[in-house]
Amino acid sequence: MTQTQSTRQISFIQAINEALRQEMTRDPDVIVMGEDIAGGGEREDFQDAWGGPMRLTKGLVNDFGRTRVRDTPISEAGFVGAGVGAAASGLRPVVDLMYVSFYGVCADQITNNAAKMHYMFGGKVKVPLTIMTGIGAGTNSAAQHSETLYSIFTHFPGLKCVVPSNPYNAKGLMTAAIRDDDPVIVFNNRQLMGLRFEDHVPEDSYIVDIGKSDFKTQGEDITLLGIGYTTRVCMEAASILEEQGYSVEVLDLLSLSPMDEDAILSSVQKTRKIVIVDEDYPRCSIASDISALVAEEAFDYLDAPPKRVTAPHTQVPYSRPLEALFVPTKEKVVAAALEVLE
Amino acid sequence: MTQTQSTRQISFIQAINEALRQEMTRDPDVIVMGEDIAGGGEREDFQDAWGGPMRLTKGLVNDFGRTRVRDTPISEAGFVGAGVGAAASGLRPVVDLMYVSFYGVCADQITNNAAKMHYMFGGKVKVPLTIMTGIGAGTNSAAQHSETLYSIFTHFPGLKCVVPSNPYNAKGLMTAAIRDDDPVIVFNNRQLMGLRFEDHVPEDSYIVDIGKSDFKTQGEDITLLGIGYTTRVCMEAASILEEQGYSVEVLDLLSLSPMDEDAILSSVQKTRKIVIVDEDYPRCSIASDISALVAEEAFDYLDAPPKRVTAPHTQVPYSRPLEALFVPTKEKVVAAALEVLE
Amino acid sequence: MPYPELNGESLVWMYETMVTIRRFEEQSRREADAGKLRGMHSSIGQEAVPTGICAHLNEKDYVLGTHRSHHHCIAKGLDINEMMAELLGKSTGTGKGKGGTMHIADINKGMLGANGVVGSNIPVATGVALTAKVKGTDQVSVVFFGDGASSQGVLHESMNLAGIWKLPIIFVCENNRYAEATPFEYSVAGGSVANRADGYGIPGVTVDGQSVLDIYEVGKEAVQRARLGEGPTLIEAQTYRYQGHFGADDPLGYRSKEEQDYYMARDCIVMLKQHILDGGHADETQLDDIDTQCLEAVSAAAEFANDSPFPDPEELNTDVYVAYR
Amino acid sequence: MPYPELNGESLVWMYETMVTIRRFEEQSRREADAGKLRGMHSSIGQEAVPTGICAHLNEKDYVLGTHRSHHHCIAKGLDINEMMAELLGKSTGTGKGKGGTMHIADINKGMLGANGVVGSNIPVATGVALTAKVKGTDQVSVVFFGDGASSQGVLHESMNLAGIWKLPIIFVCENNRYAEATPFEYSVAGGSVANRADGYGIPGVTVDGQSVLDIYEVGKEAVQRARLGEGPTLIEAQTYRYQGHFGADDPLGYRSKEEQDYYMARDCIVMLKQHILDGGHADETQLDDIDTQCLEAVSAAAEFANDSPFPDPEELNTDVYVAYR
Ligand SMILES: Cc1ncc(C[n+]2csc(CCOP(=O)(O)OP(=O)(O)O)c2C)c(N)n1
Ligand SMILES: Cc1ncc(C[n+]2csc(CCOP(=O)(O)OP(=O)(O)O)c2C)c(N)n1
Ligand SMILES: [Mg+2]
Ligand SMILES: [Mg+2]
Repeated sequence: MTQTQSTRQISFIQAINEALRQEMTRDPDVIVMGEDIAGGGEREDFQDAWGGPMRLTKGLVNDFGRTRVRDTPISEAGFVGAGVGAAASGLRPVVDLMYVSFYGVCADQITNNAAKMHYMFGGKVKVPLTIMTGIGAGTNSAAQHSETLYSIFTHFPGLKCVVPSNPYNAKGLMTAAIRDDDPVIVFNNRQLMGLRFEDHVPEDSYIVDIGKSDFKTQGEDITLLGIGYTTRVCMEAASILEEQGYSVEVLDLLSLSPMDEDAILSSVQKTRKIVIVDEDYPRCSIASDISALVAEEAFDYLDAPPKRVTAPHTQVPYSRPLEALFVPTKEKVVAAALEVLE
Repeated sequence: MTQTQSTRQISFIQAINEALRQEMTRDPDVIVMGEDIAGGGEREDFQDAWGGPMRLTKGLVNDFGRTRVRDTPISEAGFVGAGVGAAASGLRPVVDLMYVSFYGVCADQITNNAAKMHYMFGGKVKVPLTIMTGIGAGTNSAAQHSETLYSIFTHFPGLKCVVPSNPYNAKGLMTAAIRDDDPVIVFNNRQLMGLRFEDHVPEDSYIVDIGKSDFKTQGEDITLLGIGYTTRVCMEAASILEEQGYSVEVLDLLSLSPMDEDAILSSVQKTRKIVIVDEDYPRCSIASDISALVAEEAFDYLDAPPKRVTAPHTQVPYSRPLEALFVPTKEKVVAAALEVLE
Repeated sequence: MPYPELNGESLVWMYETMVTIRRFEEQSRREADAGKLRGMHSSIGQEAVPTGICAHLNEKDYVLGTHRSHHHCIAKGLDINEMMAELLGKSTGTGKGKGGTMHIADINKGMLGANGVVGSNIPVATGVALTAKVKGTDQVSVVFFGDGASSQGVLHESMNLAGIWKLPIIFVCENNRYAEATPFEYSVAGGSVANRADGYGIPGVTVDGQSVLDIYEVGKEAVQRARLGEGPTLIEAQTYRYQGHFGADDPLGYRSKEEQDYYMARDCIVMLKQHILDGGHADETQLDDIDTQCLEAVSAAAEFANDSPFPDPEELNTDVYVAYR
Repeated sequence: MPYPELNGESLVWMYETMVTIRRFEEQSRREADAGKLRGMHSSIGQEAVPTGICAHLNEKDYVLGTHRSHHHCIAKGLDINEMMAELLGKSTGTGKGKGGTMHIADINKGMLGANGVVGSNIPVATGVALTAKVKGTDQVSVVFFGDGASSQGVLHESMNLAGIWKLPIIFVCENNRYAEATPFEYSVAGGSVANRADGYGIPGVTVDGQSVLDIYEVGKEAVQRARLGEGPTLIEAQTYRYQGHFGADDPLGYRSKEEQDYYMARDCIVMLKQHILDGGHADETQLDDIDTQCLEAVSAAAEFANDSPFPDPEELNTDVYVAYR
């Protein structure tokens, strides 16, 4: 996209903030809860002291008040569970789970309640809950604050999982998540947070469909599949490969559950080669899931086995030089692509 | 194995009980904790009232006393966490997490502490914790008491995951888990619990190596890979297929992390076809993990795409006729195998 | 419902409710014994607790329960035909047979579900109360849980949350003295669930769980507090389960005959009946008639359930999502 | 350590410990400002709490901490060279640089780890106390956590467990009045963490967290209780963090200058110094010497850390397991 007068660039954070604000304006049943999403507790003189640890919710409390923008104690099981109950009884809560690793203290509410109520109650109760959570390494935060983990949520029937990769789809997916009648988890990569991208972000409210992936580039020789942050890595790798004369198709997955299997398969049927790039741990992961899908459903089209570039089966290290080896890089993607191409 | 005089058959439950008793005898640092694993609280007149919900720990309190066999309140985060701390400070605790779905209230202790302490502390602290947990549908227990879920634990570096399929390996894997210096989760399928098998179970203590799978049958035409309960399903399917003239290799995975990749790959290199049979949910699962492994590492050997027979992407239903459709059956495995074979 | 005043009408409603529960549980046990369901947690002995509380609730108020929740459902006015059908896994059940005995719900009646994970519904109920607060209604959320569940961290988290937000919720601990085979006095440090409320600045009350009249009184106050926006209450009702934890187990393995006899001698139905007769709120014949009606209704429910079809196979994969893809 | 008596020696040890902590934190902030680490949680202002407690502990006793734990580590006797190296992600660090500022541990010194998940170490510490109980040693387990962490369910679960099992554990809440930007009075229903102990039948004590002498006293009693097998104690130490939550944030965004001034005027180091001088336990020169030594030790630690190598690349994949396959 060429940058014209009308191109509006905002950061990832602003995009999510805008989606929240627009949905709260549109629907009085939308509320937001989380630790320090306003900040300052209820002190009159310190409204909006924090605006969320990543500033995703900055300003909301001023516009919508403390009834709908609720600071919570550090009780994820308590307030995520409250989100489930609120959703089941008529609200559309957005709950901020600061970092995905904290799922550990509230997993029961997500996978045993939010995911299962609709089914267990015979389809008669809906749980229109949105959980937003921060993922990803690269910020020197060590093993408990840098995981990706969307694979384990994708494992569970009853949940929807989306992973935006830029401000445009961050806004559209957030909006879609809030309007969706099922529980949706929005995984926001922390390395993307402060970034602006070339993409135009319309001011008006819009939806990016849950379950649809996005072709960033069209190509003939190889498919690079990215998720969130790794879509960026794939784009960089694609440039390098294109300089070397290859025609590269970059597919941005966006939704893990439901997953756009058609797009993946049709791309592979064309290019006959795929490198799946993912920052989550490798075992029982979305990368293996896609690799298996491709192997089973596009077997006869493949010129080479599907290839995965993922984090290693290790914790996220604190030390920066080690951490740099943890996250997939364009160099690793290029190397993997060349292996497949040759 | 032909049943001789010396063949000793005990149930799955007895096998685990025996492993616990032998390890407690051998090593005074082994303790067991869980809800009603003795029962009766500390009432003198009601010792061993329960012996574990599945009777896995029956009799232990009489032999080893309440200091080492500890009933817990219903506080999984509390007592699994206590297991982590006890393990890190010199005991070898075995903690009973009654059903795997209850991971939801204690996941933090398992994946953020048990799994990560060794790494975060530079290898200087060990966490020789064993968690045993019940898995699997087929008992009319509905969505919150019938999950399998070992895939999500396999996802995490730092954890070891084993799934016994019969009393012999149940005893040997339990023994190995307790002696292992890393945190190990033993997933026991509830449908196997009360069963006896043909296999001889030695009275003496022994180990089944963590990380090794077991070839139940050797064959040339196709590999059927089973895990725990589904190994049984694979064996039944193999009989049917053999009646139809096929030579079937059944591989019992036993360990999911570490996983015996060599055995899987060498089997597939021979048979050139594989059906992976698993009761866990299909997405981001051990089945996809194995399928991806095979696709990537044995691509050139495969005559047909790897095939998965798994639970569907749905909750475990309560109603029995529906539940029967949830769990993989020999009929489904045979059908999948024939598809691959033809 | 609701019955703001304790009078003939409300007493009779409570009697009928409690008898219905007991007959229902006797019937479900028979169905279980006949192999038609497994692992069913009977509420016999505990009928008074939800009855005394639900007397103050209307259909817009919410109740959330546990693995042992048939009595909560009946007290909240659920259709026993649909309940029994759910127990048998039939398509006519409250959850089309997909949820079963531990997951009965009926949102139209304000029953937002039994829950098989111990303690798990406590924060969910807190969220339901939050909805009432945000929407500015006078709805009340009631969550029942056991003495065993009091050891789950979510109770603490939820009392704290409800405390700071002054939510219209009532935490009702049915202390039936056992969690499976673990006696209350072993598992609850300090010896009281109700006392823990103090630490959260909210009222904690202990009440005789066999006296529906006592429960009615504390329930009245708690519901009033909630409706007036004064915040949560924790009630510990001391009660007793007559049968084993899930049926197949023999409770005499972990408790004495004397103890059982002591509690059963204070049966909630017998005591209420005596009160009604003593006060002349109804006579023996009227109560006998109610007994007969309850029995007939439960028999009819069993017939309905047994005659109902199982769900179609495709139901396995529906209701996982409202919409997927 | 341990210092059973409050005398010149123990007072000087406490002074030295607290000054070391402060200098260490000032240095780590400089390293952070120089871009060598991110998001470091300073313990300046809270030095007295672990110091007064750890005075009673020996190397066989255990301490477990939080995301904000440098002070716990120093009070427990960890090597500040290795600590600073860990902060900079160096191979000479306590965790070979793999854990970092939120995960410092040294099992040989009885520091079983800082922990980045709020509240998460509370049950772990309970398990450590269980080991002491099962092995019959007189070891004590101390877990530090914040006012924010008091809202996590695991505190409740662990107090209950420690209560029924009479475990030798001390739960120390460092109430520094804020969890990130959330004031204590907003998030803690009932207004007191210490009061919650009552509900578990264990002693709960509130103590001035700026007075290391007061902390020393309550610590003494709690450690004694634990060693004698009398069970757990909950201590709420009222303290204050001088800097922002993780450094980059400005605390004046959520608290007043007056409030800050009030607490900083009661600085724990200044108060202890005055006490030492007033009591003639040491003179100005001796304390000045200690100040100099602490500063030099911290400078040396910074030099050590900066001069140390980063871990080798293969370290990425080691220490995930003791043995895999
Ligand atoms: C988190 C969790 N842990 C364990 C169980 C297994 N379990 C089911 S009921 C029960 C006992 C519950 O006791 P209580 O809360 O007193 O309720 P009661 O059965 O007495 O009604 C246990 C341990 C569970 N369902 N969920
Ligand atoms: C389970 C969990 N939730 C949220 C966070 C993010 N977080 C880190 S520190 C903190 C505040 C902790 O407050 P407090 O317990 O009072 O400790 P303090 O920072 O004041 O020392 C929060 C919310 C976390 N690390 N873990
Ligand atoms: Mg009970
Ligand atoms: Mg604090």
